[in-house]
Amino acid sequence: MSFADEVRELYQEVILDRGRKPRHGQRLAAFDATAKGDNPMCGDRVQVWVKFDSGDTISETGFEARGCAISIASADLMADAIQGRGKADTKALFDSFVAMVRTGVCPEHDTVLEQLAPLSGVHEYPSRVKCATLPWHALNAALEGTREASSE
Amino acid sequence: MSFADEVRELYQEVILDRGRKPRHGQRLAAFDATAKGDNPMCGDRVQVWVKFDSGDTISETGFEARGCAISIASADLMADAIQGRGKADTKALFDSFVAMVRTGVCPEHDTVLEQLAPLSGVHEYPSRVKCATLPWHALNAALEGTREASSE
Amino acid sequence: MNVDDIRKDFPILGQTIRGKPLVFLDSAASAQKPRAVIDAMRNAMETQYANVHRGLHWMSERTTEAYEACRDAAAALMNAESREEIVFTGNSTGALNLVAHSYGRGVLKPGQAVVISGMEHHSNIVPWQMARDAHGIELRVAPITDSGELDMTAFEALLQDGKVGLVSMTHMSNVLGTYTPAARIAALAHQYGAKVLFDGSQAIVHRAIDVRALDADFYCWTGHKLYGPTGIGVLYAKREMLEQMPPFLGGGDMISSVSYEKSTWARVPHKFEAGTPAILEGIGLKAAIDYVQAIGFEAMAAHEASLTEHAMARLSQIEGIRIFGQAQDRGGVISFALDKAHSHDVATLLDRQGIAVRAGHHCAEPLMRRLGVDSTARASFGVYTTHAEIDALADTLTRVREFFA
Amino acid sequence: MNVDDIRKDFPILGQTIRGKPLVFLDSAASAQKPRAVIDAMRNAMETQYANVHRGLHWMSERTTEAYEACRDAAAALMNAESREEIVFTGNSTGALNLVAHSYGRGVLKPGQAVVISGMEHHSNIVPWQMARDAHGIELRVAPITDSGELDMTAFEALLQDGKVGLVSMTHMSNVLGTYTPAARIAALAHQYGAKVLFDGSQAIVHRAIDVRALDADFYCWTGHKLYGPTGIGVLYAKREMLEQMPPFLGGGDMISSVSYEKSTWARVPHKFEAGTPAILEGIGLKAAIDYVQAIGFEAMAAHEASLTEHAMARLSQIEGIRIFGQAQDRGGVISFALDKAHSHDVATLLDRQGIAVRAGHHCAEPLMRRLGVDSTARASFGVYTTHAEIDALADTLTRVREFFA
Ligand SMILES: Cc1ncc(COP(=O)(O)O)c(C=O)c1O
Ligand SMILES: Cc1ncc(COP(=O)(O)O)c(C=O)c1O
Repeated sequence: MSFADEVRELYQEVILDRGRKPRHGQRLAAFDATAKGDNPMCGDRVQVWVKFDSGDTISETGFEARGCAISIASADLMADAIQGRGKADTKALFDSFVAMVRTGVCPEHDTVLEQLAPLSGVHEYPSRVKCATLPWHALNAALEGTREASSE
Repeated sequence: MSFADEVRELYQEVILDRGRKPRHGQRLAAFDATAKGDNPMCGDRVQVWVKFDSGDTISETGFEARGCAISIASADLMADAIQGRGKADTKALFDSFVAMVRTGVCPEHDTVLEQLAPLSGVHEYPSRVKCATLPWHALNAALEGTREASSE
Repeated sequence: MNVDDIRKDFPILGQTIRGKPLVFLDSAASAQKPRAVIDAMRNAMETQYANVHRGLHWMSERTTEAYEACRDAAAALMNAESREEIVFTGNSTGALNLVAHSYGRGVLKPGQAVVISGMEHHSNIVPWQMARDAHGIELRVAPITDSGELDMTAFEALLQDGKVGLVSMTHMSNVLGTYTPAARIAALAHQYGAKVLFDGSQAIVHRAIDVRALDADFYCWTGHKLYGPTGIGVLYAKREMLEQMPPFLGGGDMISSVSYEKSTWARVPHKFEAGTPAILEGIGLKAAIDYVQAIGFEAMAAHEASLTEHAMARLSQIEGIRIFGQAQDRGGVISFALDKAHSHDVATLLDRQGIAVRAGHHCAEPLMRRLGVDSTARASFGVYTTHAEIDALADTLTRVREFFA
Repeated sequence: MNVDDIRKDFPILGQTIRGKPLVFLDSAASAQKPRAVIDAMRNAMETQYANVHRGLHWMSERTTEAYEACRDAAAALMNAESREEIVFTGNSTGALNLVAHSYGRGVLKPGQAVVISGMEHHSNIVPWQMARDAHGIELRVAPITDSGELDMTAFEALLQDGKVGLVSMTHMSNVLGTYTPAARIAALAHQYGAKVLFDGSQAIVHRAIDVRALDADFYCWTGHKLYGPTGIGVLYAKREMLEQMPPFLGGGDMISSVSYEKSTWARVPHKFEAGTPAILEGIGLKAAIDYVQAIGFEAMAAHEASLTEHAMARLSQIEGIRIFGQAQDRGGVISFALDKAHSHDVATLLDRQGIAVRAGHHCAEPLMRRLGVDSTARASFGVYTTHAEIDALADTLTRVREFFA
């Protein structure tokens, strides 16, 4: 394998791209919930803001992050993936996402997880799994009404 | 080697005998110097009393000891060996004795050390060396005017 | 459980001492190590080693996994509710000092009392004395009976004024072999509002420990007695205990953030683990735990009981012997003295025959005073100890006694 | 000194990572172990092991000798006046906490100050914060210059009011590679009546340390960075320091006598060593000390200097790289960042190529703040590091930079 191929195992184009120019990388002017996530072991920090539609359907997500390409790309892909989802649905997705990045296995025919599948390469790098899950922990904290999460 | 022979390597008759019935095993009614010795690691304790002739020649030594056969026999043989010796001479003997019990080597033609040579077997049992030297440490403390010694 | 097979796992048992085959009866001081432990440590150093927790690279991640697997194994061994309830220390002494500082001085208030028993190891006495002198807590000693058991009536009486914040007690005496009735002790302590710590340094070697069944608030032990390496000890504590305790040692790995003004602490259990941990030792201890789990505590307890019974029968027949401790519930640690010989002389003569026993105060001077002696000789058994070794001890003791008679 | 020969002493260096030969550039976190260390520990467990200090039997006496030989070796390594000035701890963090408790809280008076530098490891910050908060001592921070050196003028200014009881300072920064001018620091500290401690965790790995030439009152380091096992650290302290300090941890082995009312302490250094020590680790560390002594510090220092020079030359050519610290006197630890890539991503991509570097705050958050970053990547060198490995790092970093550009 060439250097480039080896790099792409983990850093697929979408991750580089989203890591560099996230689409949702700003705080929301109006929001219903927010929480911070903190990984003290490596210094990554993220804050997530969520706005709901009528009911508990997520209409918009924004974030501010300080960290590596993986955590920023993960936050950005997350914002796409949870758009239009209810709370329960989002939490289930959180669980599936964590399972995927830990095992590297993306369930077949799961179109939502497939959007997030570029991140599944981190399972080869256990300490980077926390980078990928940090924004999700923050999101989860926001949905549960707690203000801080840690993926220590 | 038989059990008895193996035992006798260290516990020669004189050690058993002196350990059981020491000849100097009592405090002196009149004395010029005394000190205690303490081996906190094994709980052995000894107190030595010394009386000088005119000048600094040791005329009599007594001791009270709580401990093993080795330490009591050593105290008793010490009392014999230092009888009639000056301070400097006694200290030199202390040094030679310590060297002997550490190495197991008794210098040839040294008639005084030869009396103490039955104790030289302890060099095979490093932690028992302290049992043999404890009364000497106490003696040394008495001669130096300190009240306590430890062979920790 | 076949002792002959087990002995093959311990390379050292083939050694000779002064020309005699080694008869190692000093396992209560520190146990020998099975090949599995030796190999695990060697293998880590040869193939997979780096510092843990912070490395992003392969070696560090694999080493972290291998080391942290020891926490899972220790939690399972003691039936802890979660791995976060396991704190690694340097030994039992380190665990007891951690609790004495962090709970004793950090949570207990001056005027509150700590109860220990009359048969504690110095490591469960001195830290409390230091806490008493520095922090003004009271130290109470629950006496033992002449048979060497905890005096339960007197113990309960010490609890009655409600001032006791913590009972810190051995689960098995390293001198008398007595097992203390831990579940009853915990129940009584809790009834009077006290928390309870068990020093399981000896107990965990022979019996399955279930901290939840005992309802222990703290339980500690030391790796080297459980066939593991030196340099690592284990403190179990209920999570609610750990959460309320301030950290003890400060440094790397136990923080969440550091600034000169103020630092914040990592989550439990890491809050209590400062600096580079005993990585290789954790890997070795994991192998030791796996090793004893594979043998099984039922088999080990039965083996201990059988050895102890045999030893009590054989030793009590020796003329002029005094055996210390006659508890109902006692294990494979037997202290004794001969009437005509000092215990150091006894130990030396046994050593000349290749038989390793301990002699001295066994880090339990107050207990020695209670027994009215300065020192005892002590034989103690491990999973590899045989009945024939006990016979060798008894036969040699008989000859030693004759020699000194 | 022939690096190829040295590499043969370290079995782990033959490993491959993700299909690539291991390039281990994380020795400052923890060094790899030579066969001599692995064998010494294995050999002890296989042929000669028992608990130390109290056994009267052969195994215990031989193990005690082997373990205590480490104290002699450590004393000789540092040119201490006597072996009694060497206290064993669990790691550097344990040594620093010992001093912070026993000297910081036990000898220093509230109102006295401790000076640290702006480039300390958390282990030399947090214990002093805890002493400050518990005991009312003041914590002062001597700033560093933009080149990453101790600002000597500012340092002296902090001493001038005569309130400083102790200067506790790194001898080599684990982030910047800076060596501090220890002899000058000690002379200044002493001039103003303060004692001085050096955290030599990094320094002793590369240079001959002479505590008497430095006139250090305390000097500490950690076994696992000097090619020895985890679980053991070393604190040197002048005897007069140890004599005046109260004990820190209580328990077995550190006492002279124990009664419930009062205990008395063993002589130094044992007063500071509670519980069963890190026996196997002492035996391993002795082998590590012998190993580096046999290579010789002159050769090791020259090797470090040559590697560092090469690395600075190669790395500084990489586009968009920032290297932290440009001290005159600097050693084989180089922290850097790429402008377009986060250091975690850099570390992961290096790891994919088998190159192990560290990324993060390196247990030095206040220093990170001073440098204006959250984290850096860090390459660090050991006695087995080659110039070719540095080339591999530089080449790969260039490609990583291109990839992220
Ligand atoms: C300068 C410095 N001080 C202290 C330490 C702490 O050493 P340990 O984690 O072994 O206690 C380290 C290494 O982690 C270090 O580099
Ligand atoms: C009952 C008991 N408690 C505590 C200890 C102390 O263990 P360590 O020396 O490993 O800290 C021991 C053994 O020495 C022991 O037998």
